[in-house]
Amino acid sequence: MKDTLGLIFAYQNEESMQSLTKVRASSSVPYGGRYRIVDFVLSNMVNSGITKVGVITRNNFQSLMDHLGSGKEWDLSRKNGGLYILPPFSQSTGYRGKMEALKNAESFIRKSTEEYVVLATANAITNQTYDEALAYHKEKQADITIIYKKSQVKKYEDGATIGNIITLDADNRVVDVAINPEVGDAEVCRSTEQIIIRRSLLETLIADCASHYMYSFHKDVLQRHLKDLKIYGFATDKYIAKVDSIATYYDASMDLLSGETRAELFYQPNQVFTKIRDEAPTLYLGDSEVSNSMIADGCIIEGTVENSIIFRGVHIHKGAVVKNSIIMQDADIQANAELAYAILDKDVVIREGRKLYGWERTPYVVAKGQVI
Amino acid sequence: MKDTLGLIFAYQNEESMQSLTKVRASSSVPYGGRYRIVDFVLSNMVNSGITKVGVITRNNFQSLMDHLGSGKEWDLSRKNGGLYILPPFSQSTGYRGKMEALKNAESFIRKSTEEYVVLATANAITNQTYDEALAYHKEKQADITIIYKKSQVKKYEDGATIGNIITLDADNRVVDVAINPEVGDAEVCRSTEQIIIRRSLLETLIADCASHYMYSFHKDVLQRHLKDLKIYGFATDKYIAKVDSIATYYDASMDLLSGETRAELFYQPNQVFTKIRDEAPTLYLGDSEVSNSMIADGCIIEGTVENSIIFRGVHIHKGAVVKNSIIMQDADIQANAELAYAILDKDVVIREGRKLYGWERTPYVVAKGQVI
Amino acid sequence: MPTKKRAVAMLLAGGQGSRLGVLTTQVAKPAIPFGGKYRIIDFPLSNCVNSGIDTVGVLTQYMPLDLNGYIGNGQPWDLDRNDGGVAVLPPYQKGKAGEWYKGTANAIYQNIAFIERYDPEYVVVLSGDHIYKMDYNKMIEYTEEKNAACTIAVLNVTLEEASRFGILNTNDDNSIYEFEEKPAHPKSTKASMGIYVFQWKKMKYYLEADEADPNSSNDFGKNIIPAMLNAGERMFAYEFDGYWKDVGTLDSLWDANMELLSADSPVNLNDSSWKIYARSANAMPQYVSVHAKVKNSIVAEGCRVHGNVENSVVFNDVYIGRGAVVKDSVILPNTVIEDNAKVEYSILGQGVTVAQGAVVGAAKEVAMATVEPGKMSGYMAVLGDSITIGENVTVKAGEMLAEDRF
Amino acid sequence: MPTKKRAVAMLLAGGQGSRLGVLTTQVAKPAIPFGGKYRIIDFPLSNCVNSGIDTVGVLTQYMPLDLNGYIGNGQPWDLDRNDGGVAVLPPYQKGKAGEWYKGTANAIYQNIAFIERYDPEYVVVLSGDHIYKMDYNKMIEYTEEKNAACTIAVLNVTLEEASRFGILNTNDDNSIYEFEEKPAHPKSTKASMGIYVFQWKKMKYYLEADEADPNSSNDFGKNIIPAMLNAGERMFAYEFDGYWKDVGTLDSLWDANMELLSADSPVNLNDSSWKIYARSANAMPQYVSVHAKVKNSIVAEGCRVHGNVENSVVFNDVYIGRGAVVKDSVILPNTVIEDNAKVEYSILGQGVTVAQGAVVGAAKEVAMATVEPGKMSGYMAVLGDSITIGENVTVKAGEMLAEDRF
Repeated sequence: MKDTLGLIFAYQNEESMQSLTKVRASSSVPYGGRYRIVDFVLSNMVNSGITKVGVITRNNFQSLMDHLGSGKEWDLSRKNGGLYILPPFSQSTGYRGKMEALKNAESFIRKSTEEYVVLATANAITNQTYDEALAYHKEKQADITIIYKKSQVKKYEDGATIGNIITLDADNRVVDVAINPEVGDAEVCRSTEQIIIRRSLLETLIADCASHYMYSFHKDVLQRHLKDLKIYGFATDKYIAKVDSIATYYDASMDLLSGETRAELFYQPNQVFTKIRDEAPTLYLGDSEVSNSMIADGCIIEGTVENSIIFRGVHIHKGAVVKNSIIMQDADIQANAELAYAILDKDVVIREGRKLYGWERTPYVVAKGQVI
Repeated sequence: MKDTLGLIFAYQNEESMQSLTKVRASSSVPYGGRYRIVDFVLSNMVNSGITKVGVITRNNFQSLMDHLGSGKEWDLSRKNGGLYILPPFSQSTGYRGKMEALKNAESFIRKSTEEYVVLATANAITNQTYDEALAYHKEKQADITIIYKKSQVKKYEDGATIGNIITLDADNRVVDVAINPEVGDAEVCRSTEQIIIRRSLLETLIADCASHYMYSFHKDVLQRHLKDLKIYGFATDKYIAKVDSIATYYDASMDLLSGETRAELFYQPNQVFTKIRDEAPTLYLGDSEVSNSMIADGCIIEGTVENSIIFRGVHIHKGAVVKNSIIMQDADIQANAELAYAILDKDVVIREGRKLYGWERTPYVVAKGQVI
Repeated sequence: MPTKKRAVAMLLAGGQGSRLGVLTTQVAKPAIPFGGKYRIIDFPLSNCVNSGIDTVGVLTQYMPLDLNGYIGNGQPWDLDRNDGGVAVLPPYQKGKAGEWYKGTANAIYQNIAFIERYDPEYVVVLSGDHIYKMDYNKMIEYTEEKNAACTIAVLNVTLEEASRFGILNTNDDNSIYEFEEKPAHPKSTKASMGIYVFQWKKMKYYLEADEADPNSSNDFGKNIIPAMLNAGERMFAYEFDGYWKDVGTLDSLWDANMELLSADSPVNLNDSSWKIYARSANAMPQYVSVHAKVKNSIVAEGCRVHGNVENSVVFNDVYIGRGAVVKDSVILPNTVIEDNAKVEYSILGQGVTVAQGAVVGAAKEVAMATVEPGKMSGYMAVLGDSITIGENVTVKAGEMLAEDRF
Repeated sequence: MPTKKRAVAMLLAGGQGSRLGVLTTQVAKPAIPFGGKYRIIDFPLSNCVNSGIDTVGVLTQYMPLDLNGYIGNGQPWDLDRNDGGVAVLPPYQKGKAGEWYKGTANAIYQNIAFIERYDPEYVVVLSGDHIYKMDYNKMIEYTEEKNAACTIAVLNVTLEEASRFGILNTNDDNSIYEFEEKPAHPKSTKASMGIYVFQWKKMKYYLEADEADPNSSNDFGKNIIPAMLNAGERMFAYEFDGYWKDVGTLDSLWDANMELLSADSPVNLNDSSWKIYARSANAMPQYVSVHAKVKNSIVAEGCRVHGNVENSVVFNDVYIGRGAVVKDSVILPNTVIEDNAKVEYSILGQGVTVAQGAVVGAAKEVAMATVEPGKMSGYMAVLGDSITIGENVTVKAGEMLAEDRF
């Protein structure tokens, strides 16, 4: 897929993840012990053989820039192509839709020479490549191909959206696009927000939307052009979790404790790449008791950990008990503290004997750097 | 100077350089055949042994980011320290002064461990290091040291500012700071906008200004604290040109045709680093006539060039005549075209036989990509 | 153009480490994995960076492919500098003939051109065989302060141990008046650690003189140091009192790994003020299942633990099946220990497979009571890289295998 | 973990290039500067990258310090890849003994482990001795299409020239039935360019067989290719009709440089569709003063030209003083030609100084009329790296100097 350009929308859902997105863009929220959410889509592009990727940012992207650096970890530190962070051109009020965001990236897109573009939002936890979808796109001589997954939708009440539901004809051509509809318990075809399009067509659509004051990809492009563009759906059956709220984030994290999810995401020939941090391997001491948990490097575990995700550099002292929780980087859980259904952002300290219990659908979120 | 942090204000004078700053921040305006303006201050910091540099940006900094990349060319691609681009945290309306810009970089500064900070604006063309000024700062036990140059000020009428003029007592302590005063022909002590300060003091001043709705470094810090802070001046006699308008840009460019200026800027043990571009060496063919000009790699010269600065990849065809001009990257000056006192931005084409004559104080500026 | 450097480090990484048996058939000793994610060479390399030395030549000649790939451009140690950084220096041909590195001194001699690029005041000579943390800059400052032609780092050993080391006999001011290689009757307990700081001008002179002597074995300890002492050069011992471990045997390699298993380990790998850098594998966090028990152990990223791990060091991407037991052992990367297999008091190479129900080694007490002494692997069982032990097969304590067993 | 690659390139860069005289006393031939900013090795390296080959082993053994530093981490050629990229492969020791590369085939044989990391379908064998642009991927596709065990790139030469080359005699379908090294009576004009594409499985088999033969000189042309032909392997000639220049002599090096001096040069260095990459010096743009005249020449960055330059290739950071003349010459980097000095029909090494009023070489016509033929430097004057020619001193046409002259 040398002839394909990747574009990642790395700025969405900035308001729905509580304190986690106060200090960073949603795409750089830590996930899975050592990753950032953007790592998955970015690795998918790289594993598809894409060597030029633009990351469209809006605001609050210092942490994202620090994480991505020169792109070296994704082998995107290149003379030809490589990784491009695309900040907003001027300090406007943000993007009202993807087409407006793409307008901001217009000169980057025009300067590219690739024939195809993969558009993807950063907030999908999945390990897949785009080779088959692109082959399908070519075979169907499609103008636009939407990668979708047929599934029942779990309902959340905290800002998570169902997203875009497509309806297909027998030939898999898209005949309807519904934006955040009420769907009940039915199985629906949900867009994974991974889209393949010819670069020249994308350029035309960007210019067209800009000159008509339109900005939404789904409303102003897909819905308007259902008839005159050949829009196809390509089905995927890979694991995919959309992270756009605390509840979806918590669920997508706990999914990692299932062997099947881990197998789909990690025990694959295609790796998920992320920024390297220098950490010693994890040290288990004393009466450590660990069960059904993921633990990153650099931890010291002296207490009990159950059904939890422990990031790099966490110290769980003697007698401390951590259950059903997500503990981000460098937390210090002091002796006999207890945590259940908690999400601790980076650098949190839980003092000796303190107890925090949240609940599954509403985990207790502790902001970065807090001392409790 | 391992114990010093560098901070560069890379966002100034965005309105005073006509079309040159329409497509890029002033700090990334091309200069001297292969450099960007920011290269000088950044190289000065690196040559002083500073290994951690923050570049404070405001808007329109895509070109700056592309230029700086991972910082590898400045040996600032490092695990510890290195180069940090600091975009505005949110899409506000910009910085009203340096203290507001520093407020935006506050967490970066707080996370640093260096004892001292060198603050510098990007728009100074100079090759100097800060070692001596820092030694002086320590010797005087100064709170703030301003590097200044005693000189007569050339007047421009196109938006160039005289800048900050300091008055010193016999001990070189600063007793007055005047912002853009009328100075006539007198020799004055002009701040070079290169400042040394203790990091802890800077943090205090940032917090203080923020909580009092103050934002100007010269007005709200220097002028207000002349008595209670020990503010010293450190004299430099190095070549320094401030680039903040078309006229100052043109003059600073033409200065390069003087052997003395070239010696001060380039024939030094301390190099000016910049991004590498792959170009063949320059090829002179046919009746090429070149005189008193700087010519970068990748050019093909078949015509006449006099008193000019020619950037990389420029093709000057047979019979074309370029005099007293600045021709940026990849221009195509076709046969028998004539240019005098012109500034051509990147990728300009001057068609066969066309003639453009500007005048010294008001050079003819051609915007990026134009075909004339 | 390289600029002048105060100090350049030359790291002798050519050793085969033949006493490490099957572990060094494919790699040089400095590339041996250690401590769950490191290689031995990470220690001197990290010491260099932490000491402010940013120019390091690594002298290799034995099986360098793996080591070269590991060092790469030096980025993991922040040694990918535009000016300086790390350079791998193999032997080469000059004029018509080529020469292997004949001895430690000859290896440096052949790379004088490399050193001279940086016009250094001091050259630090290191080996890639030891686990320790040391600030070489302090030793350089000591050399400068003493205006010494050479300083040698020394460790105080017991009088009994002294006969196994090169011993420096010193005056009260720590100046050296004599060097004795493994003396039967040691006069001092100051053992050379094989770490030297030389004034480069002096060093170059003695390297060239040594090279001109056809009878020399071109070795620092045997030739250069005695020659300098004979000539009356100012030479000083630099005392070091931290942790220092030669991991030249399988027993000492095992010991050094086990010494990491405590909160106050002498080699604190979590010390952010003196980080030991390593090239990290890209592996997901380890997963510890409901069936697992992990006690007093180091476990690295990418591991999947379904069984019991006790008192062991487990490297990245190791799989330990349900009901399996790993005790008192060192397990190198990518090894698979299947369900109900048992590994005790052993060192397992990379990519080993221990199939279901197989037993490798024996409990430490049992092994020490039953195995005859004097084997290369001591009382342990040691398995070479990539070998497979079949289902229910036994590898006894004291055995060292280089081939599959079914 | 490296992933499978379709093709790995192995670049033989060990040659001394002794016919290049004083230019190769410090560097291997592939590191010789060319064309104002390049080294010879930039051509095969850039060809690899432009052909989509991202894994290249560079086999060195002669004076590799400069070449290793030049290649570095491969970044200038975009070969600093996480998976693959460029690796410098010196000879090494295995077990107790080490072996220099005995011949071209043995050099590859000793690095079988490197190749096998990438499990390639094809191995492309290249040398670092030629200036040319070639899409190796097309040759690989040709190999695949023909299902050949090996294809050899060939150039059509004249029948007279053919006696100086390895000649491939082919059938109508380009399959090779015979290989003749420098035949007195050539049957074909298809000259081997020393560029091979092998199916890796076949290649490995013949490398191992060749290594087992104690009488073999372990060379591709002399041993491997004949052995494969004898065994009846499918072998094809791949015809190449572009520019290809062996720069193995001082005369051919000069010629190749001069062939760049035209708008329609056969080696178009400004062609953005097939860039030749190089490690660039950090130099300011060249300055051409009011006193200078520059005609029909290549001049690189960092130069300061106050004199006359005509029909010459001038590398970076050269100073040419007022009244000085440089004509029909190749001037390597960092050389200084002082006021009123004269350099004609010469090649000057790096960092040379030609003092005021000195004269190096003679006008080409004069030199060819007066100098006796058969010298290594032909009719030129050739100065080695870093030498100084004193004020008003003369170096005659045909002379080759390795030392200062005052």
